[in-house]
Amino acid sequence: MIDDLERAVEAMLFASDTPLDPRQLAGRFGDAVTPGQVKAIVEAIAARHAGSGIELVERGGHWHFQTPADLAHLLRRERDDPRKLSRAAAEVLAIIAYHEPVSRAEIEAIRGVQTSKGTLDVLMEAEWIAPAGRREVPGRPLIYKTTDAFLQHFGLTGRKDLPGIDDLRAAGLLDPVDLAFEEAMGELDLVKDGEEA
Amino acid sequence: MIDDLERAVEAMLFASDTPLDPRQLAGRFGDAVTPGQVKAIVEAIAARHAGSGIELVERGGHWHFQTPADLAHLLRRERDDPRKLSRAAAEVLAIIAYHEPVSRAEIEAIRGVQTSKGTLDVLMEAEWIAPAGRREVPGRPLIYKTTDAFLQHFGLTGRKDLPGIDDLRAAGLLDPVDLAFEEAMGELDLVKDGEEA
Amino acid sequence: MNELALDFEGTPTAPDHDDALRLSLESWEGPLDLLLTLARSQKVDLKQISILALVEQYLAFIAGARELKLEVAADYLVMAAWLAYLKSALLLPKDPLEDPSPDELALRLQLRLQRLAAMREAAARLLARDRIGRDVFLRAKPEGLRDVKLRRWDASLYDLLAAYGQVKLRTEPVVHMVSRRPVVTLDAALHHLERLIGVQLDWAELSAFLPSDYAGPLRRSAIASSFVAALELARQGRVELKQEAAFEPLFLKAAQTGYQSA
Repeated sequence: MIDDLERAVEAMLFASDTPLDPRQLAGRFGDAVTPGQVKAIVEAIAARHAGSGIELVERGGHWHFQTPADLAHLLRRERDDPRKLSRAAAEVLAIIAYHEPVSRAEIEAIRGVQTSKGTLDVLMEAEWIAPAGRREVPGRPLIYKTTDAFLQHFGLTGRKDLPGIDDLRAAGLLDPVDLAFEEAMGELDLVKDGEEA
Repeated sequence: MIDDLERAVEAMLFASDTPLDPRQLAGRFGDAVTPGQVKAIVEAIAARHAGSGIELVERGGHWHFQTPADLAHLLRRERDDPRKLSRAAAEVLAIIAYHEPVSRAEIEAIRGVQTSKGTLDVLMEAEWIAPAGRREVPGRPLIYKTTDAFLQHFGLTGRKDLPGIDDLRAAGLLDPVDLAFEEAMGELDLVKDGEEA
Repeated sequence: MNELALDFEGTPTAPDHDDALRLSLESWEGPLDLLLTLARSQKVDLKQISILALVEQYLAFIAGARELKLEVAADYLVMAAWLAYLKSALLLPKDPLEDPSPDELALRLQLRLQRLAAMREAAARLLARDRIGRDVFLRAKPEGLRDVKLRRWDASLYDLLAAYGQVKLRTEPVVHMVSRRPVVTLDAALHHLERLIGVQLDWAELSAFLPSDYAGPLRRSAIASSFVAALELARQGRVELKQEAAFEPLFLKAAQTGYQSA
């Protein structure tokens, strides 16, 4: 049977929003108990909870309840949240893959537009790119390269697996969108002329 | 020695900022344990803490740790000021709890006065009551019920725990006046018949 | 009961002290609330209450309030009128044909008071329970159970290559390739139109002047060139142009006066 004083100290430590020391705890009882007596009680409570899912721990003379560190993995549950890479991020990733190692300024020069810091962060979070030191030019900018995880994700054995510019052109990936549009319209015109004839 | 599963369940209940039910707890272990197994473990934990300064209690099927009520005088501080309810709000809350689900018109029939808009708002803001659909009668009035937060706040395991609800029901005091009236008249008739015989 | 002390400032006190029933009309939540308080002052179970005595108490209270020139809300007066009717009905000899009977009305009133009293007591018992934050306390700062979303980025090799293609394209030096197309020159159109205008006497559509063997892009070019040629001839005063409205066909004929084609 747990005595009343021990119950009271336990409840105080539980409900407190800050860690408490024996002096503060004793103060709640007026002059009925000394900090020394309270300290012994606190230690008894800690011993009673040892090995359970609740721990009473001392930090700089103050005591507080917490959950054991070895159970932390149960208290945070992880869930997959797949997201589609943005067009801008895909461009930056491609530039790094084709030109690595490159600095942010070089990426911007190739893309022709500014690249937000967030885009590189996303690619680093995905672990597809990593910093690869600094370029020895004024300002010593950070340079980036792709990672092994990048090769794995995109099913490449090495960087030389990436199709060359000529391959891209042959695959139609270098056709400007508006040129393709014009061609489609030209075909329409031919059909109309045919009808008129 | 407390086993690993019990430690883990105890830590989850202790760390959680909301009461948990066995299904939620079991969910955190994947398919390793059933809610039924978890329920037995939770009850074992509650038994282990009984009589200490920390109690594990059930409220509407959900469990949480709290301090025992008899230690309130040691833990209450001046800033602790639970929502002070007006007499009207307390009455409306009781009527909803004992009659749920009820419409505003039914509440007003019992109280004999109109319910000001603010009264229901206060109870909804405290999250003690919530709309529970509409009554399928002309006008389709909104009906209200109490919530799990209501059970937690007032320390009720479930609705059957409402003070005196069995006596009130047995006495017919939860029946509408019309029904009670017909029953009373029926009894009177029986007495009269008896007298005539 | 006839010495009702009316206190308009103070708070309502427990209704049990029937010799000192201090109240202000504002402190009651309607006539039923007042009736219940008065009923409680009879100090009997609501089941045994004397409705007749209760009615008299209520009417005395309202009369007292009016003597003091208090404004009495309409619903209290409606209840007073109804109770006055109930009182006289209860006092008169029973009329078996009257429906509903005064006894039934009294019973209904009694049932309503019982129900309100039951809920009022239930509310008091509810509020007296061990409440969180007043009697029992939770952990002030629980660690909390967290659901952590692991973001996983998704892209295909195609996305990557297509993106690179677009970058290359956007930044390549722009070279305009103008392909050579079959055209009818302005000179040719002018010559052709000059020749025909001499033959045509009346208004004729511009398209009538086009050579019939032009087809496809060449025909479009011929329309454009002939139009410019027509404008040129009009400027020289050699043809007249007319159009009924915008986008209508353009008509032309040789100018009436002046220059004759050689």
